[in-house]
Amino acid sequence: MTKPADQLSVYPQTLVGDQLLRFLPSADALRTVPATVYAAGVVVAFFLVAAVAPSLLQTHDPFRTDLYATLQSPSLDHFFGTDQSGRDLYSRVVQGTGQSLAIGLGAIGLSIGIALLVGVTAGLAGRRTDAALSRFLDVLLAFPNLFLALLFVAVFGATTTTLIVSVGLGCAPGYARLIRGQFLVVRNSGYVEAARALGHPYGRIVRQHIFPNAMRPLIVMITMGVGQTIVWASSLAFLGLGVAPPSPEWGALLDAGRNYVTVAWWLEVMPGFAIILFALSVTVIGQHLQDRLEGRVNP
Amino acid sequence: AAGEPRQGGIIRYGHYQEPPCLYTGWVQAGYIQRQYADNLVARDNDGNIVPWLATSWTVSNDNLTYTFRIKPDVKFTDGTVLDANAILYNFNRWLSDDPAKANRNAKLYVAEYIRQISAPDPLTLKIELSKPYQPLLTVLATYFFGILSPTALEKGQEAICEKPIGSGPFYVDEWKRGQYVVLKRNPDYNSAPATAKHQGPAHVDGIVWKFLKDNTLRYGSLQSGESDAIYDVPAVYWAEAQKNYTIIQDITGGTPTRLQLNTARPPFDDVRVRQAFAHVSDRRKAVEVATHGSIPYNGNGSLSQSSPEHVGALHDSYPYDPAAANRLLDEAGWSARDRNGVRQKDGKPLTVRLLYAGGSLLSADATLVLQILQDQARDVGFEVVLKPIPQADWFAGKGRTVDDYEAQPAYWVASSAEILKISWRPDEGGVINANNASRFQPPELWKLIETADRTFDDAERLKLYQDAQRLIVNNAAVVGLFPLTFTIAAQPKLRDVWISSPVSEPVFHDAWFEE
Amino acid sequence: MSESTGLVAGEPTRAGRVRVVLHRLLGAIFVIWATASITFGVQSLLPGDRAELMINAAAGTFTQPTAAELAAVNAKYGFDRPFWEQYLHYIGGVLQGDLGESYQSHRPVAELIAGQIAPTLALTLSALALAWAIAIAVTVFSGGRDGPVARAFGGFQVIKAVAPPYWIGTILLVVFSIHLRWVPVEGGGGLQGLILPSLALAIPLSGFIGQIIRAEFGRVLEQPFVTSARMRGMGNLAVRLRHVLRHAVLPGITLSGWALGSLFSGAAVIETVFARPGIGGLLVTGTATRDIPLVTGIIIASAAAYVIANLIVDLLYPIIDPRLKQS
Amino acid sequence: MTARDPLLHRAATATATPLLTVERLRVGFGRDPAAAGAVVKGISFALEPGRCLAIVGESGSGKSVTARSLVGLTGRNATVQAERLAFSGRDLTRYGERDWQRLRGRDIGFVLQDALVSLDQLRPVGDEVGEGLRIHRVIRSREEQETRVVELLRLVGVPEPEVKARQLPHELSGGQRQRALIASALALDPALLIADEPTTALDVTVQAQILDLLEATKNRGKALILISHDLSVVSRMADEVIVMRHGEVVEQAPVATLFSAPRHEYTRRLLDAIPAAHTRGTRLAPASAPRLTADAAHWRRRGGDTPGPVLEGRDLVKRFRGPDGQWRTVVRGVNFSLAQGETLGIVGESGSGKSTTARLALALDRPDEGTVRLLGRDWSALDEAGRRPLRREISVVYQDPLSSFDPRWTVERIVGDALAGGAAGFGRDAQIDELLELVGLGKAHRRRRPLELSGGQRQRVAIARAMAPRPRIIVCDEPVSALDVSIQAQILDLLGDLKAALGVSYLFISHDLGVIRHLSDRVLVMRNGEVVEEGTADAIFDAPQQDYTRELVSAVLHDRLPRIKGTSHG
Ligand SMILES: Nc1ncnc2c1ncn2[C@@H]1O[C@H](COP(=O)(O)OP(=O)(O)OP(=O)(O)O)[C@@H](O)[C@H]1O
Ligand SMILES: Nc1ncnc2c1ncn2[C@@H]1O[C@H](COP(=O)(O)OP(=O)(O)OP(=O)(O)O)[C@@H](O)[C@H]1O
Ligand SMILES: [Mg+2]
Ligand SMILES: [Mg+2]
Repeated sequence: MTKPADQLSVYPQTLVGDQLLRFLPSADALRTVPATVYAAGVVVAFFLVAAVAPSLLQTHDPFRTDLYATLQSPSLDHFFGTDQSGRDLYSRVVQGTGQSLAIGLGAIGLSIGIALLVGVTAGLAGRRTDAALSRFLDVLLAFPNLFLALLFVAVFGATTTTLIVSVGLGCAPGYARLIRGQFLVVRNSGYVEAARALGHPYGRIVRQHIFPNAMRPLIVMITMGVGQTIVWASSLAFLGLGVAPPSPEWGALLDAGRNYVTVAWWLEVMPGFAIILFALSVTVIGQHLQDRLEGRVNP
Repeated sequence: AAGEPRQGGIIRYGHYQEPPCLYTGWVQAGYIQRQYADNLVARDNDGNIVPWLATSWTVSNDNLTYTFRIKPDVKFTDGTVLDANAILYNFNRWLSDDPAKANRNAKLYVAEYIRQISAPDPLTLKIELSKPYQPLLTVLATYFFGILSPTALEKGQEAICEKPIGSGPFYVDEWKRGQYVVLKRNPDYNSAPATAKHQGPAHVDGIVWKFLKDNTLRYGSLQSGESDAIYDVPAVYWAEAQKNYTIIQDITGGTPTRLQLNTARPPFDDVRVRQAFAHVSDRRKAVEVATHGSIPYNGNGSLSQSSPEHVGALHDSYPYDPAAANRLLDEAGWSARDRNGVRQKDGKPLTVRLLYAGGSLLSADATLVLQILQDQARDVGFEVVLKPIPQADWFAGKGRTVDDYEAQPAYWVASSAEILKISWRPDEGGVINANNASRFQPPELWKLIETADRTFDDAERLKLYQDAQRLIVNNAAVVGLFPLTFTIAAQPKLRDVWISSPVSEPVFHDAWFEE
Repeated sequence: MSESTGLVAGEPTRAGRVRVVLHRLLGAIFVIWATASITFGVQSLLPGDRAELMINAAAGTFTQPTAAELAAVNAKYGFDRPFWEQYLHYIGGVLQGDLGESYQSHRPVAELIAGQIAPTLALTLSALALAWAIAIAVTVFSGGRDGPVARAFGGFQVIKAVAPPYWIGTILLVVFSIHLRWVPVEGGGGLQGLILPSLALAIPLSGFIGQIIRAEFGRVLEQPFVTSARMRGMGNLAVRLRHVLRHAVLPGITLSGWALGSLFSGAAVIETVFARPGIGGLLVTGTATRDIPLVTGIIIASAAAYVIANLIVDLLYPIIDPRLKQS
Repeated sequence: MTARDPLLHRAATATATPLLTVERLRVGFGRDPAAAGAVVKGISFALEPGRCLAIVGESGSGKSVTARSLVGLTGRNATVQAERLAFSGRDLTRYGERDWQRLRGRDIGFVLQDALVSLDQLRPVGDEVGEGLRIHRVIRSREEQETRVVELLRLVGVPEPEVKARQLPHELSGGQRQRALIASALALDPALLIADEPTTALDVTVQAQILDLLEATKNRGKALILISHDLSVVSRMADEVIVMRHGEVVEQAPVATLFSAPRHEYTRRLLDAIPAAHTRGTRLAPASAPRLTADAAHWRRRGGDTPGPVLEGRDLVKRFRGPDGQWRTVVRGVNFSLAQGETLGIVGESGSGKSTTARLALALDRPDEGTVRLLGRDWSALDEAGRRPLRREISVVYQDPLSSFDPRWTVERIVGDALAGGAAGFGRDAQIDELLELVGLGKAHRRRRPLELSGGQRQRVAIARAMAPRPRIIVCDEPVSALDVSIQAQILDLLGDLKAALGVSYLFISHDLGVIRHLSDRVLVMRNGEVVEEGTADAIFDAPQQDYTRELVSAVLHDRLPRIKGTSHG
């Protein structure tokens, strides 16, 4: 549906033309990386460390309660303050990173995986397969996510895996639909026709043209989806379906702090801040990679 | 300053949960039921049974026959006459085998004792028992023995769910599902219990019984003046609410929220390990921190402190004492520790799976107490795993077989020691008593309880009940946390709302608005 | 080649159109049937004794009912019959427009749903509309721009998108109802009461839709036809609204059909926060008590809503992109 | 104005109040301020009402950028500097966005070079044409707009304007779109019209009509800036010509002087490169231009000769449904056949169905009736999978190359993607280099994306791509319309070389009859979806049988730079 622009949008070149270099930026290319992207990289790195080796970053035992130091506001000793039972919130946020990222990334990975499989097949296959798959998607989509989550938790209990699967399954059909829609649009574009006129096998056209172009809005969805699924998981916690306490999974922290908004803002703000910071960083990086892939980077 | 009660006004009351049906055994429906229905007898806060629909009664010498005189000229709000036959109709319905009619709670308490019920004349009701049961009258005072109009009951479950009809101070006028129930004043009300502050119709014109599940919203609605009274002040607002509003709190009888330790399985089959577990945590402080002081500590896990039979000294049976816990565990052979400090015996870790119903059955404050306990237990080498179970599964019986857990927190509302029978009845003839999650059933315990239930000498009965409590607590079959409380915060201008025994139902019959 | 975008023009004859409509209808029926069947099946086959659950849930107890009690309930609701028989009985009822009776509240499910669906629809639809309004406003203002303000807006979109609705709801409630008293705390069914809940739902969704539109927006802005429109003297805002937006909204529209479904879920949360009546709360309690007819009925209703929503989306497609008419 | 002497002319501009004055205009792109002036390096000119200034010059020399700078739409990241930029007494250097908006459309009309993608794809053409009217509030109602739009479309010679106004851009032929764009620029009768390559997609008759229209506008006292590669158009319209190269003005002169006595060497080269009847079979480009080394292994012909036609269309019919629900037959019973090594030119009115026929020939669309045979196979009846192996034998240069490129791809990837596999002994990179060099693009362009190329450069990439698989047939739809004559010469030579060396056949669509005559063996004349005449090139041009053909041909003969030929070949 989009027509490429004309010379109006000719920008000074970056040195990222080469296939490989686009993924492994050269020193020159790195110089063109904006400071925000570096900052985002640092944030993501921090969270990755927190996920893999939380103890490296913790200042306290995240599960250690202190009944005489509850609900303390942020200080040098407790960066993020303490919670209702005197646990160090900062250490808890760090501790919860692994589980939260597992939920966020796992659910997104799962749903994108399914969505790709179904969406791509539906978007490419013949009318009949498309119709069948579309119906299948419709059926999945017609279930409110919540119901899927309720069911899964009912059957398998509230574990990280359950959350990943239920949230992932819940989101998959939406992504699939989007992919399919994009496929239909891109499939009709002039360059796909041109590639067809060159006699390329369909698979190759899909790989080279349809897929990358159709995936464009998806990058946004994926990067944002990571944050959103964590939040979804917290909504489940809100409904009493979250992972078991005392897990400091971010969503559970958010939910636990909710009743205290008026008296202990940090309980709500700090985990929220973690989610936002992570989602924002991932988005910044994702956007930058995308721009880079499309040669839209300005030095 | 309490002046003469004023007439008029509508009470906007913000309650918590909405029942699926206004007439079920569930306590959430019971709170409403207290407004529209009357019971045969009432129980005052000291545990005495006083008249209600029954103006007087006699008990035969063998304690097997109860004869009630029914108040004359009482009518249900649909005009049906409330007489002994109507009450008999209710009894028959409760005890019937038809699941659509039966009252499960009623059956649980009294079915085994009832031999026959009859109405020799319209104002006399006779209950004959097969064996003596002292708590009978107390039980009859609970909400699920509220009397409904037979005419309305005849219409079937659907109608009675939506618009139950009793003889109470209010009648159900409208139920907007998901929002509120409108209760209107019964102008002909003449059957208030002896516990009431006044006889005759209610002072106010009605109640809007709203369902405000979210804490912030519910308290906010009181703050903004959109509610005249609300249920349960969120713990965080406890201090503030006490300053600004009238707080009415009642500690509910029955059992407190307590941990039932599974005595049928290692490690808690060893009394020393159970006792160690009881010593392991500063429960008193934990309760205080989690509830911001809005709920007292109830260390005696067998009975709520509001039950007259309760033994207060048992609260301090197991003070916070990690050293004692360590010693007991060492004695019990759990002396080895793994890398994480978890004790071990024969290669098995000292793991306690704490199983509980997630969602609404256990409050957030309670789960916080559990987390504190979990953390403190870690120090002496217990690995406590919290395992919430979805409510539906809980009701469906999932996860409650003996091998599924080491401990289960739960509570049961009742008025007093009659609850002991429900909690500690041993398994009989293959029927498992699921309420006895401790699986603690020494014959002497049951004997104490059964004898007490049959003993009509107050002093003797009290002693038996207390012995039973000591036996339970000394064996650390349960570890007490805190009792269930029923709290109402009301605008200062709303006067004379009170909470009735036995299971803390709010009463708006006497309430009125100050100028 | 832009002479034609390669859409092979079929020949939409009258018979063809009838067939398309029929196809649609059959598809819709299939979706509703399948969702209903799955819901019914899964709930029926879930582990745990339904009779025990019913008895306990109704009385608020969790004891082991006696065999007699169980048998009575099983007989009454037909749980003792084979699954297929139960299923056929249920589906047969649905075909006759009978959704059955709720196990817990003993009222016809259709009636229960009818009583609760209006507030939920009002909430979700207003949230969707609001989300679009916010998304469009932010995108039109900041899309394709490079400055720090625009960047901040982009970040703002992400923040919005990952803010939990119940959290926003609580904040809105505390600020606007409890402190400022602008709107009543308990909205009830009125229009005033709709503002905060739908905002709480709309804000995250607007961030999501906004980001998706934005991705396309920047690209479209660079196209020659946009320059062409400017050459005619068109103002910046008009260019963005009239030309660019239309090219960018399609993925957002696709998303909206889906969003409606997730809004349904979000509604359950928001309904609790704001004490609103609605089908979400009904679903949560229904699932908690495994009220099979009620839950299945709700799923049927939401499937129907979804089917309609997607029909609307499908109708919107060619209006927004007329080139799609031919395919 | 009769002043033809440049000096005199300059004096005149000094006295008569010019409508537009440009002094030392410098334009550059990028954040780096030092880049300012890198693309347009300080050019100056002035223009009085009622005069036409033409800008000609090499592709990529900064013509379009200059023009866009005059209305404040140079593009993102552009730095524009000028010592003076004034329009009817107003100082444009001080203009803010609001002022520009009032100016654009009403005082200065603009026809963008990218005619084929300059209309919003999602809106009916009529809305686009009438948009200026609405923006500047000269019409009051929807009905008024509709009538004005239909009037405007009729004015620029769009057939069935009522229907076309309601169609989407992609449903219009290239020329029709271009005319719609012109109509939209003329809608408010601006005092200055800037037209960037306004006639590339128009056949001579329609082109003449448009030029008449522009001339009439000019005679009403409006000024005109015309950018064109078509020197015949320039010679007819312009009063004064600027020749640009590398962002600089290399020559500026009144039109007659320029064509009769070109002073700059580049101008002379331009004039030499114009193809015509007598150039057939000769080379147009100077000997220094890159040539096909046809004896290289990878250019050797594959497969044997094919007796009989390689591509053949029989009774082709294609219908489309209009917005009024009526079916219109745009190709009606077209027959053609193409032998090996033959070039079949297709000429005809804009909108006569040439591109549609080409699409049918390529089996990109299915004919409603009739068949297409390729190398003896029933091409149009095969399914896509069956066609795939044959696709390499036939390739295409689209009329609108921009849409046919994946916007993410670089030039080298686009060309490399089309290369035939297994080019023995000759690396892929080398092949790409060779192809690009053959079409006059340097290594510098390899890493560029389509959006970063000028119109002419894109067209050449499309040609390189069409050659890459070494097909036996190339369908060319206006392949050289965006090329200045010198580059065009090189391309035409290349096509000739391919044909001679490898026996490639061409289906060649062009409005430029000079190009057609230079290249074609036989010519089809189309009108209204039908082939009205067919014959050898010489027969068609020298002895046209049909009135329509005669009209076409005569339009060329009368118009085609009589003075120029005299000077450059005399
Ligand atoms: N938006 C832009 N950003 C950067 N460079 C640009 C931009 N627009 C044009 N250019 C550069 O300016 C030069 C002149 O471009 P312009 O479009 O004016 O060429 P032209 O003379 O019109 O060529 P053609 O005849 O091919 O249309 C080109 O080489 C191009 O690289
Ligand atoms: N997809 C379509 N839908 C409706 N009409 C169409 C479609 N494609 C082409 N047409 C119509 O068919 C006619 C022929 O179009 P075509 O593009 O073949 O003309 P052309 O000879 O290539 O003209 P030009 O020289 O201007 O490019 C035009 O009137 C056009 O409006
Ligand atoms: Mg140009
Ligand atoms: Mg064409």
